[in-house]
Amino acid sequence: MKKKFGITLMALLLVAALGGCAGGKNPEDKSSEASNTTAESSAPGQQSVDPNASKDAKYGGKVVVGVQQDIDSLDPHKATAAGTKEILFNIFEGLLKVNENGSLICAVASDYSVSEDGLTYTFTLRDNVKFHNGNNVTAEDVKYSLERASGLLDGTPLISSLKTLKSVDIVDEHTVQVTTESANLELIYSFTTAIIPKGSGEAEGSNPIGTGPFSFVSYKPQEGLVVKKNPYYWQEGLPYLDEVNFKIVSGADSALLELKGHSIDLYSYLTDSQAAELANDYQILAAPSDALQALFLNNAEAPFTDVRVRQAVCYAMDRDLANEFVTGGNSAIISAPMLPTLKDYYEDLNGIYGTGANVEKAKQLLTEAGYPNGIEFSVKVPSNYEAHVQTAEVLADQMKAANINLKIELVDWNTWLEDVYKGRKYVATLCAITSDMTPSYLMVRFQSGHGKNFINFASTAYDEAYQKAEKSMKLDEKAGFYKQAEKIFVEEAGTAFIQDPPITIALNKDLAGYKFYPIYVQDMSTVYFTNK
Amino acid sequence: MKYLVKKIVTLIMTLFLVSVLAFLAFQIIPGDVVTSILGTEATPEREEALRKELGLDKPPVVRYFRWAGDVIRGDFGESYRYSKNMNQMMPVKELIGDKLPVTLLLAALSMILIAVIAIPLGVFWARSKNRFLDVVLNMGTQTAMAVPSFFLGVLVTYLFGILLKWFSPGGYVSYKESFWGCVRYLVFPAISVAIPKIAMTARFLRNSMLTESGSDYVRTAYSKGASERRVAYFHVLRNAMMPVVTFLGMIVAEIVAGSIVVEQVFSLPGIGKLLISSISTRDFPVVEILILYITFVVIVVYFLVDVLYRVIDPRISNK
Amino acid sequence: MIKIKHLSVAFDGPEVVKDVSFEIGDGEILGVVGESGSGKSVTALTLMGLVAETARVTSGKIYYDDQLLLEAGVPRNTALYREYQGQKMSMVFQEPMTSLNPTMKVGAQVEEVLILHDRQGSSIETKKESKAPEAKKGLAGWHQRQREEKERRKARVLDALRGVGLRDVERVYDCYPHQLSGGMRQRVMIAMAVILHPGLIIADEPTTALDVTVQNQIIDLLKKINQEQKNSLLFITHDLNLARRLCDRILVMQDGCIVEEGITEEIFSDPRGEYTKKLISAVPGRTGKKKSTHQKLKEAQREKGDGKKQELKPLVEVRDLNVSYRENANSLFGKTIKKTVVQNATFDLYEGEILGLVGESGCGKTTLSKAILGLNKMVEGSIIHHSNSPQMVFQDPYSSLNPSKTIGWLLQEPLRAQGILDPSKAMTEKDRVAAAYDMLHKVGLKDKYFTRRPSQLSGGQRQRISIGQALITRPGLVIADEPVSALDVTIQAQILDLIRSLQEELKTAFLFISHDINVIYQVSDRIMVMKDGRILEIGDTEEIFRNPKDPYTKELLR
Amino acid sequence: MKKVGAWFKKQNAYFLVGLVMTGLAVMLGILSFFWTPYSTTAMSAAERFHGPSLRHLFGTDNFGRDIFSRVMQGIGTTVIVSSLIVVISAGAGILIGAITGYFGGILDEIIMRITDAVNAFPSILLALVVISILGSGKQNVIFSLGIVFAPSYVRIVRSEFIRLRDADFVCRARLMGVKKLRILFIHILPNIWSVFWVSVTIGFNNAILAESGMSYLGIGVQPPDASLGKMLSDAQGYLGRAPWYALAPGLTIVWIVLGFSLLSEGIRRKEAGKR
Repeated sequence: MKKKFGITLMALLLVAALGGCAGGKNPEDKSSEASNTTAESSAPGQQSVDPNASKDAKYGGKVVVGVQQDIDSLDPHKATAAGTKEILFNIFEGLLKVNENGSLICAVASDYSVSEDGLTYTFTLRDNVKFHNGNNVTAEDVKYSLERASGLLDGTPLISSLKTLKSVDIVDEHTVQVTTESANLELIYSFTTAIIPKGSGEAEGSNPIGTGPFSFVSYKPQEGLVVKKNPYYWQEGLPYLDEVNFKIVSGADSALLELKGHSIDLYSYLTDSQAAELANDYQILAAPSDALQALFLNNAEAPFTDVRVRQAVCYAMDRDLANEFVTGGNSAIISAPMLPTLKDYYEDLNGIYGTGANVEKAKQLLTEAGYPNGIEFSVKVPSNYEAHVQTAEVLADQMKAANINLKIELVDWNTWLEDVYKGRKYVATLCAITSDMTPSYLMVRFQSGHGKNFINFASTAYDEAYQKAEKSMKLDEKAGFYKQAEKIFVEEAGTAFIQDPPITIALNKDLAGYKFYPIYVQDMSTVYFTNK
Repeated sequence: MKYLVKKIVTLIMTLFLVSVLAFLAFQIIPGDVVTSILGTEATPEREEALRKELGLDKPPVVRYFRWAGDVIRGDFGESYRYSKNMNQMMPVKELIGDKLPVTLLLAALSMILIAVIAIPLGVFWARSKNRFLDVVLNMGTQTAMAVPSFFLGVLVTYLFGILLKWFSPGGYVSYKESFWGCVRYLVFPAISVAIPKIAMTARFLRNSMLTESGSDYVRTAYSKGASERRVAYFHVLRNAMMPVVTFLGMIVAEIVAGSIVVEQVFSLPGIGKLLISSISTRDFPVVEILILYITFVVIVVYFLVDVLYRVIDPRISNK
Repeated sequence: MIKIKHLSVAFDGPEVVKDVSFEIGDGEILGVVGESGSGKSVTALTLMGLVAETARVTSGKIYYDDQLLLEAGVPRNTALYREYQGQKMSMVFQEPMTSLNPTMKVGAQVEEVLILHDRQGSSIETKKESKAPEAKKGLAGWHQRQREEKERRKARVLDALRGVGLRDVERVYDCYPHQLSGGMRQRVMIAMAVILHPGLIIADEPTTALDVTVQNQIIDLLKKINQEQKNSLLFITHDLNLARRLCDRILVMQDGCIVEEGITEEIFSDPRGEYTKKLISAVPGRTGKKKSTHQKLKEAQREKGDGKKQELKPLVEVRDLNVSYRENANSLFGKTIKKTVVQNATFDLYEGEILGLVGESGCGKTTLSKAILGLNKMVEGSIIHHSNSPQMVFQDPYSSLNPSKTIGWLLQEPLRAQGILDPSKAMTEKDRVAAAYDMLHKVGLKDKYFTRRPSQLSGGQRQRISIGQALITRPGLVIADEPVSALDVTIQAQILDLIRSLQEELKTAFLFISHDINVIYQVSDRIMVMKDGRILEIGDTEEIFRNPKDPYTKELLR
Repeated sequence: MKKVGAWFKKQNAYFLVGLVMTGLAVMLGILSFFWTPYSTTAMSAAERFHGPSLRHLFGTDNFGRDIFSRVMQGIGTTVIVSSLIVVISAGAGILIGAITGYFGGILDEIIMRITDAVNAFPSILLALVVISILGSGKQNVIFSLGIVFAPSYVRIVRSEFIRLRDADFVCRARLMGVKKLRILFIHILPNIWSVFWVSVTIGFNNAILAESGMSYLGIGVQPPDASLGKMLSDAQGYLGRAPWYALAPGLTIVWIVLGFSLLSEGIRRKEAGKR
């Protein structure tokens, strides 16, 4: 585990967050439901193939993957939409790469080390990694990519977490050294930033070229993006498929029709009832998602300025019912802003308000807060998310019992972004926020006055706990502070979290090898047609 | 000449009006392309950078006239939202040029279906003296006109796609890959577009023929010893088609402007679908050009119908 | 040649043709005279086999040269009829404007008769040709034969067009109907009817829609064809004078029955039936001496008894009036052309007179009248009005009353409008209703019509309401534009009587417009003759009739 | 068979059938304001996706709600919303069409250009504009769709007024000194009803369909309230599992529109018979 790194604090963090490049099996790894194997950490040049796969795996074939959102950019450094990153994951790789366990593995780099002060990162490049155009990846390319993404090239950082980079230096042909302004344990994740050929960001009309398992073939707005097998891929034996077509479908309803017509081989984000409808024709797989659904309450708007009213809402809410109706009971009920999959940091706080409805308690709190006749408020729901609309409908019906009347107001997504998320002009909204693998991602925003604190949550206790967690250099301690912050947040009833809905996918019965990731990507490199 | 000049001036005025309205609409509706692209990841710095990149930091009036100037020079600009490749956004011309054939093909197929079915049906109906059949056709066409278009689309998909498996829903084949494969798929959306229009056209033609049948010249034709069939096809139909041509022209304009609902249901990458998604992503350059295109098509098709009418109806052309 | 025996025809309701029997001899011209609804057209259409499908022949038989064409109770033999239609009998209709297919060239329409009936003839010729050594076989040969046949047919059509007195027949051949005048179209219709020299020609009011001068030409043409081709002619008309000029024998029909039958001159000299007498007397003739406007004025003064001398007061003074409108010469690229319709009109209209304005269609009479009412924008010259709120009565009784209102409402509306314009003249609801009933009686209608709608009234009744509506506010001037032209002769006479008597009573001045000089004579105190936008003559009625100065007036009076 | 045809003609069965169909639907819609067999919002996990039965005539939906009750409520909402859309657009159409048609001139030219522009303007964009100015809700959908549909009425009314403005009876009314507004709306207007009625029928049909289309954008009827269009679009996802969920509102729309079309055809035939 600690073979390569002498730095304890680094390792402590990495236990949860990083897999070392040459480490052994990670005891903390959770297995994803789709693949019952844990990836072997890959030594340079070593194969990393599902052992079960070799038996019936077949090379070749074309697969159509239904995706919901159109590509926002083909530039891996500029793309921001989750829906784009999910596809570009197959084309681009960074020095490091996330695996299905959420651990970091080496990709373009074969090894790396961090200086004791945490300010210098040294990456050793893997031999013979080739771009899709057949050129070898050189230190120059790595330097160019990192400088471009961090803004060292032209002053505008494209990836904001990299803006602390001070310099990228080529030590020798195979070694690149990166220095930063300040030490940050979570910075290592940013080295998943795509490595692209030197100068490709400027060249006129250049196609996206990366080092990923698939290479870019074509993209048509509204239709989709096609990729083909990268013959030079450094992980031998991967990928299996010859061609993957990421096809954009216009909506959940047409996706269902297309699935029924077998125009799509793989589709994620099924609703529970859609999954039930497809159960005969497809393999249905599910795993926890990276999204937390909540009834967000605007702490700066009456009646939610009063903590008792917020608590009343939490008590009155029947999360079990929402889970049952909307996700068929497959969600994880949550109360705090932390993904349950981040086990080290997650604290089960469902006991505070209970998962069912506590009508009496809710009524009592409302009366105390001066609302003996109950409250009525408008809930803005983005209309393109059917699951949220349905959840809102369930809650509206169920919370009436506690004299809490939700008036659902559907808004289009951009209006939601503008008015609710940015403008904070709302009383309550039902939506979800997504997380990445860092615990701070969700927690940072609830500090008083934070730019992303769209619920206007304000608690000095929370702020203190969070800041301690952020500064802490010890995992246990860090986790402790995070948990403390979570508890404060839940007790203050900053917002009424509901559930972590599962990702449910439909997979062609002839396909296997699909891996779920704790982040939002579709890794097609391990998917193969079975011999059946 | 004056007629033509007047029409062109009218067209330009309308296009200008429409473009201003669309621009104003974009000023009013919440959210812009920057919010749309950055989503919940937005930070003020990034927003500003993106805004600058897209030229959205200029005052609205400047932006409008800069845009209008470009359009007049034939430069339709680039989409805010869709990339062509890693470093370049998709030019609106290319984007629409890519989607337009789908819509046009769908329109052509629908029009063929309408013409091939509605005209014989209308003639048959007008000539039929069977009252029961009249009731059946009347009720049938009324029903066809009463079905909501997206319900019809779903029904067609369900019936032909899922139950009969004559086509695979969503399995649209690009016209670039295989023209006939594309046509084969487009037949079914075309059916959905055509059914209510067939009903309308058949009813219209039938009524027009019945009206014409009462004309004096029909009596004259009979007095020459012409058979009923000859009178129907040779004399009545031609005159009855005159108003139907106008009606068909309106349908052409409607379909060529994009069948939003049908394109959505059948996942056709046509301009109707492009318009919807561009509105929801606030992709102003694309929406503007699409709206201008629709206006242009509607006005020009009406104009052509007018001209066609003058060509085929000797009474107007020589007056 | 034609025998019709006990023919009765009914539509949904009662029989419209009742037990009609008559014969037409070879080469005979038989006139059928009657008013609209008398069954004369239905009889002719039944004979032609063209009557609407809803009609049932309830009794009788029709023979053509001893061939039974039609028998009651037996469905019409359409195949047999098709043989006869166009070839052995043909028909000329009333409306030359609409009786030709508007989208087909004239030549093709005449040629269609040949195509439909030329089977025997052409097939024989074709056989001859195919025997000829130079005849080509196969498709090319077929094409050539087709071409030759077409050439031959065209030659025949051109001959026929020439035969009906059309000039420049090559051009006419390629014309669409709307490019021809009414008279030319009627000639084309006749050419179509006679091209195959049928034994019987039926002409259903062939001249009614035409101007007087053209009417005369068409009558002459029909006469000429009858003499040349020796075919029988069944001439249907409402106009006794026309029948008299053309026919050998006359049938008078009323309500589906033949009420009188005989040699033309006998019928006129010695009409037996009451109805025939009435018809003859209703024909506007030039009998009775007319008083001039001046005489009328003197009479009026005498009646009043005051010795004060009164001058003729002009109600409307028109001086050097030009009226024009813009026209798009060529629809697609055309410039607008200013077209002057009325030129240099100068005349006075006096109080209490009826000034008759006579002229053929398109001479500018309606334009002139609208200019006087101020309904026309492009006017030069001066019109001085001394009358208040002049009213108008139109030709078409169907479009001049608002179909969505009741008669009572329509009669009250002018009073209501007057009340709104001039509060001093406002009336109570009760007074208005009373006035409306009063006017209803004045125009000779019963109380029950008060609540009816125009669609429930006959043409004559509607015209009465129009007149009542025009007069109810007692205007100084009423312009009546062809108010009786769309009506039957007997109704015409009644309406003219009504106008005269109301005029006597109310002393309203009338500008009475008509194309029919006889109608004008009956009603007017003075007459004004117009042609091509110019006023040719103006003078007292008797004066004009006795002593027409202009040759055109003479032609009208022929 | 022939008898049926004859009966249709004689009795004007189009009118009767249309009346019965429309009447039944409207009655159910009105009834829903006072009573529905089940609550339209109460959910029940145990009763999800039950097929049509005596207990639930049209079955239940994904929340176990009684579809028949929701269809009843949906008829009420949809009929009211569509009727108001028609009233607004037809009203605007009459007003603008009458004035431009009768007077013509430069005003006519300007208004026709605006009409063209609105015609070509995507209704969704227009609706978004209206919503962002006025906020979402039923009344704003009615308002924005009212604007969207007005141009078609303007065209129809305008061309009818152009046809009638020179009619003899209008000319005579002018001579009588009848005021312009009175000529427009008392003299001419009643004569365009037969043409207008047909377009109202089509407009009503389109309004129902458009209202349902708008709900896809989250504009208009908000859940848990039911409107036929919203139900239909919600049900699309369950087409295979619970086809009755989509069929019930879909066929109800067909039923209402058909009934209304037949009714108007019957009225037209009656009118034609009178003349």
